[in-house]
Amino acid sequence: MRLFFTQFRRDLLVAVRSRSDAANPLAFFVLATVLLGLGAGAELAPGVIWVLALFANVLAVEGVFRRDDDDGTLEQLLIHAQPLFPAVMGKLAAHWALSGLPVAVLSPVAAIMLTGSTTGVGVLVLTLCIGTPALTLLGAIGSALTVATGRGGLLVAVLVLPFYVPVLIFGASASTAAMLGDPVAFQLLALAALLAASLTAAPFAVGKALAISQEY
Amino acid sequence: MRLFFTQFRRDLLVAVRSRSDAANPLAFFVLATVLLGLGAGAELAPGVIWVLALFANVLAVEGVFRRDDDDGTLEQLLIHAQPLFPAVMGKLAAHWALSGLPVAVLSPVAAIMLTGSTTGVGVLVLTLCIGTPALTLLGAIGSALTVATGRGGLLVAVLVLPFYVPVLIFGASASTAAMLGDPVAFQLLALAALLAASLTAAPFAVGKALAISQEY
Amino acid sequence: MGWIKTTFHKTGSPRWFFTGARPWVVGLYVFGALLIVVGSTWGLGFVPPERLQGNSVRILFIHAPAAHLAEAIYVSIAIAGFVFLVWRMKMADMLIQAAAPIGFVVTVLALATGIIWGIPTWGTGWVWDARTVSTLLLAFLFFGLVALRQAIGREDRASRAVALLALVGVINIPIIKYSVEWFTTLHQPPSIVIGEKPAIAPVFLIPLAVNVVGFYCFVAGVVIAALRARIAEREAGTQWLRDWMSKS
Amino acid sequence: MEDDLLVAENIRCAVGDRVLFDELSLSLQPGELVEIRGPNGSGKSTLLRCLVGLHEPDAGEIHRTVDSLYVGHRSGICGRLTPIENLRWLAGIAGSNADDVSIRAALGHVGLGDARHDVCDSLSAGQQRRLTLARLLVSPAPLWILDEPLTALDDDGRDLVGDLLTRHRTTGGAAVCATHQALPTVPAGTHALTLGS
Amino acid sequence: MEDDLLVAENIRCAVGDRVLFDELSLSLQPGELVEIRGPNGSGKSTLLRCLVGLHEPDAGEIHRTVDSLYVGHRSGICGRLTPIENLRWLAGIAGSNADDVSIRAALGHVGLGDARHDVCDSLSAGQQRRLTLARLLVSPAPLWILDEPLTALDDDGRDLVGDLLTRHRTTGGAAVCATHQALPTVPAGTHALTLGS
Ligand code: HEM
Ligand SMILES: Nc1ncnc2c1ncn2[C@@H]1O[C@H](COP(=O)(O)OP(=O)(O)OP(=O)(O)O)[C@@H](O)[C@H]1O
Ligand SMILES: Nc1ncnc2c1ncn2[C@@H]1O[C@H](COP(=O)(O)OP(=O)(O)OP(=O)(O)O)[C@@H](O)[C@H]1O
Ligand SMILES: [Mg+2]
Ligand SMILES: [Mg+2]
Repeated sequence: MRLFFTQFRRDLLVAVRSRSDAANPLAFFVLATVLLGLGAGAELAPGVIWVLALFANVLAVEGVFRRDDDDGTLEQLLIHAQPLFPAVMGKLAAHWALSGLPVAVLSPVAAIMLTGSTTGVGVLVLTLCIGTPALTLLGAIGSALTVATGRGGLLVAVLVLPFYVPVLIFGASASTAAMLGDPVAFQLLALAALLAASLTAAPFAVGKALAISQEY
Repeated sequence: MRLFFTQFRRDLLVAVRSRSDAANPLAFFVLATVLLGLGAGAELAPGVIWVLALFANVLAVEGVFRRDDDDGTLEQLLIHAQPLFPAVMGKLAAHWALSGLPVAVLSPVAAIMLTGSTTGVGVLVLTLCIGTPALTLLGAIGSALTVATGRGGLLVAVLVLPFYVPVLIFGASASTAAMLGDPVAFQLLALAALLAASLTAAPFAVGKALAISQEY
Repeated sequence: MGWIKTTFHKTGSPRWFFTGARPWVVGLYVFGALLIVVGSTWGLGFVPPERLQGNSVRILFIHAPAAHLAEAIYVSIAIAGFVFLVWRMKMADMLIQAAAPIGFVVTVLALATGIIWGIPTWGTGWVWDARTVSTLLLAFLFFGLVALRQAIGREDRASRAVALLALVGVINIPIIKYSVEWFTTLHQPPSIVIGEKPAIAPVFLIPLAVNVVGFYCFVAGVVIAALRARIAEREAGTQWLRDWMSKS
Repeated sequence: MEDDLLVAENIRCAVGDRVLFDELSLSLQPGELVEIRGPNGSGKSTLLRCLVGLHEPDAGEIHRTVDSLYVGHRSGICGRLTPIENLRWLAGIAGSNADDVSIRAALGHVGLGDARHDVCDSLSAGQQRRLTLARLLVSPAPLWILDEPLTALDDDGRDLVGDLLTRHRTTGGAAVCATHQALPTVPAGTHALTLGS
Repeated sequence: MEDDLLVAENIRCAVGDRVLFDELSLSLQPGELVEIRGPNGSGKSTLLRCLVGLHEPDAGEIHRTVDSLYVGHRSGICGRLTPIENLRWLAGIAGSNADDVSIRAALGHVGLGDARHDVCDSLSAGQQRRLTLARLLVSPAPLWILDEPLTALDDDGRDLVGDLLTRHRTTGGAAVCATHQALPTVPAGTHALTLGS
């Protein structure tokens, strides 16, 4: 737990220091909403909001280890953090708190702007709260795998797309169903199961990928 | 011209060396099409494709100067390239050739996937060919302004959003109009005017911003 | 012409401004607050409910002044950006720094009141039309100015980058304005046309005008106060500031 | 031996076809210092990264019995944070219980007392290197692995490194150090290992 | 004087409240070398960045009459490209007409003949620094501004820098050099300038 909190606190601090960075996933979400609203105009399905939240998440997560690798703090983390697992979790938790969480909180506004309706907004927020941490965890695997390439960027998005799809499907279909007044229990359960699975598997995959990234 | 081509060739080479990076804007475009198709399901307006092209472009352009700043090659460029203007243009041309152009070329496929129709696809490609270089130029201003922050990322997107919107509006409305069989000459003219304006103004703003970025 | 030069130089001097502007802050606060109280009490308490919109119309008295003011603030910032880039006048930079967050807040206020108003009248909080979109973009322009400065950190470098952005942003304003307006005419017109000036009855217009002037004065006071705070921060440790502190 | 802090047995690293070193064995006892020397590109950094566990040798084995601190070519400093915050984080993940007082003392010791609240991005090259030295003070570990610790340091900084090493070794620590410049003080128990010649 | 390659008059730089240097004047004639010394954080790099035009001094003026080459703390090397490609690009933007033969010769001269087709990311720290030296050979300029050119170099590399400087000066060039280590050869016409003491 000490490792978790040390890392969590540090990453929040770094984000706060670069204040606008912290607001960025959220800003992207707002921006994407605006652009889609402008470009597409007509009323859109609530699933689109899920897609936007997913973009905001993956675009933020792709760089989660990059700066640390560049300045060598990742090296230090790998050497010192024993076990690595809680430190990675701390890092990802801080990351989610600044990307997934605010997007989930603000999603009602986007929903109203794009779909022009407030029905099912509660379910939308709920699915985002369950789904985005899973996305962060899965995205972190891709991010860690591409650290060594010194790039990442959209490559991460491409790598982890297959992992995102299930999350997206259940999240989007729950939101759509809720808007139509259909039951959503099954999708929510599926999302929760996906979250549980990624919580158990992802940190280890990330740790392994990070260790590999330092070799040449 | 020598400066232009030296820089153009170098940047293409760097992109080819990092192969997946070069394919990335395109990959993002495809991926976003897939995700939107999955998440939103129903048939979407052609404006959505313009929005996706815009995202692919801005996400690529945000880092166009960052690596050069990190490794100090930007420093060298500022010292040696006299005048700076053609070198900046060479850089942006290489960048567009790998982000805007392939997306424009591939957009018919996305249009068919998302809208289920082929009407007006020619106009869509044409608007993208005129509009995406303008986006690259405008995005480069934001990118240059944020070089000094060592971050960029979504901050760039937020900074230049107001600049993108006019391009998006004319591009999307032309594509929509073409799909409905309406005349599009006015929008195309407006797009061309925006491109001309950004071609004249952007390189100087970029040069100025880059010079500022090296001070502290 | 001499006096123009003198005024320019004086306004350009943080010291002159800092010491000279204090009475203005108080005056603008008091005068602005007074007008806002009068206008709002009038508007909220004594204006009859509107025929179509009922009591929800009362939000107009905050919404319209805020929207007007936001635009005015951006124009002043852009001018300051130009002045800073050309003459390197520190005061212009400090003005941008002081006014940008205030502009952002005012724009958000206009947006928020618009959304709140839209829910009962339009049946939705948001429509995609020229006014709403250009207001939203204005908010982004303000946000960008604040975010960029924060992101750069180092003062001199940030100042010039932000001034450049403010200047490039102003070229953009007419482009936004036109394109966004064409955009609505290219699409079908919005289902409800926002009330335009002639359509407003005098009962609404007078308290509205009072409130607009009140907002302008009050926010001018806020901006000047913020500017003085910046000056105090930047000039901390200079002899004149210490003298002034000990005097007052 | 029993009290070996680190043992490397017959390790081998190659890049492509080129073998950097092979059959290299090394052991470190308290108080020892191994100086790794060799021309540019001979594999010094690679060896150190093997010793600290960041890189896996192509053959051979490495046994580490104690914690180690590593200062590499990359600084391991987050440029957005201040020196204090950087050290606090490091102490946290390394599980040392350095409090703010000892962190401040360490910063004073390496000459960053005045700069302790500046963000590290605004420190000069040498000041950043000095911060990497402060790491050696806040989370004590018996084994130091230093890659060109004298880089960017002024004369005073060079003496500082000498002092640190001497003190470390007299208190039972050991160090491996890759360097091109002669280290300031070379007491008994210093071995040199030359690569690629 | 007429043939000054660079004149700096009364320049001043400050970070926040701290003045790094003030009323600093400097002029360089062909054959001269100015060595800038001073403790870490005293403003050496800042001064060099002013001289080459990357940083604007807070006061004073700098007149540059000739082209200059700058080697800073950051390498100016793109890690994705090979040494040859990097030099080719530099020659292109600097407007020198170095062809591939002279680029190859320059690489051989700095000891990177074998590594000329590796991407620079896979070069060791010292090999990367050697590549920055090769820049000095491919795009000749009368004025060199070098920030700690000895960093990460082995003994052979240090001699190389000495040779390069001597040759440059005898052919009418001049250099400003910030360094913590003594430069290998110090012929006549070398001035030292010490900051922040
Ligand atoms: C988020 C939604 C809204 C935004 C962004 C917005 C924006 C604006 C702006 C920018 C102005 C100033 C126009 C100018 O300078 O001439 C304005 C004025 C005004 N708005 Fe809104 N508005 C919104 C919603 C509404 C709604 C829902 C109504 C009422 C149905 C409304 C009624 C008015 C009126 C009556 C004025 C004053 C007209 C004038 O002074 O010219 N607005 N609004
Ligand atoms: N990017 C920057 N932003 C803000 N301040 C900086 C920056 N770079 C350097 N400084 C400040 O300027 C001062 C001088 O830095 P400079 O890099 O010129 O020192 P230096 O003499 O080259 O030191 P070193 O020997 O460590 O390389 C430092 O104290 C540092 O605090
Ligand atoms: N990231 C990498 N990828 C591939 N090869 C590498 C990498 N880093 C180093 N090498 C190769 O390994 C060899 C040894 O590099 P190393 O960094 O260990 O040398 P070094 O002895 O530390 O040199 P220096 O004195 O220049 O620091 C080099 O020749 C280089 O080509
Ligand atoms: Mg090395
Ligand atoms: Mg320096």
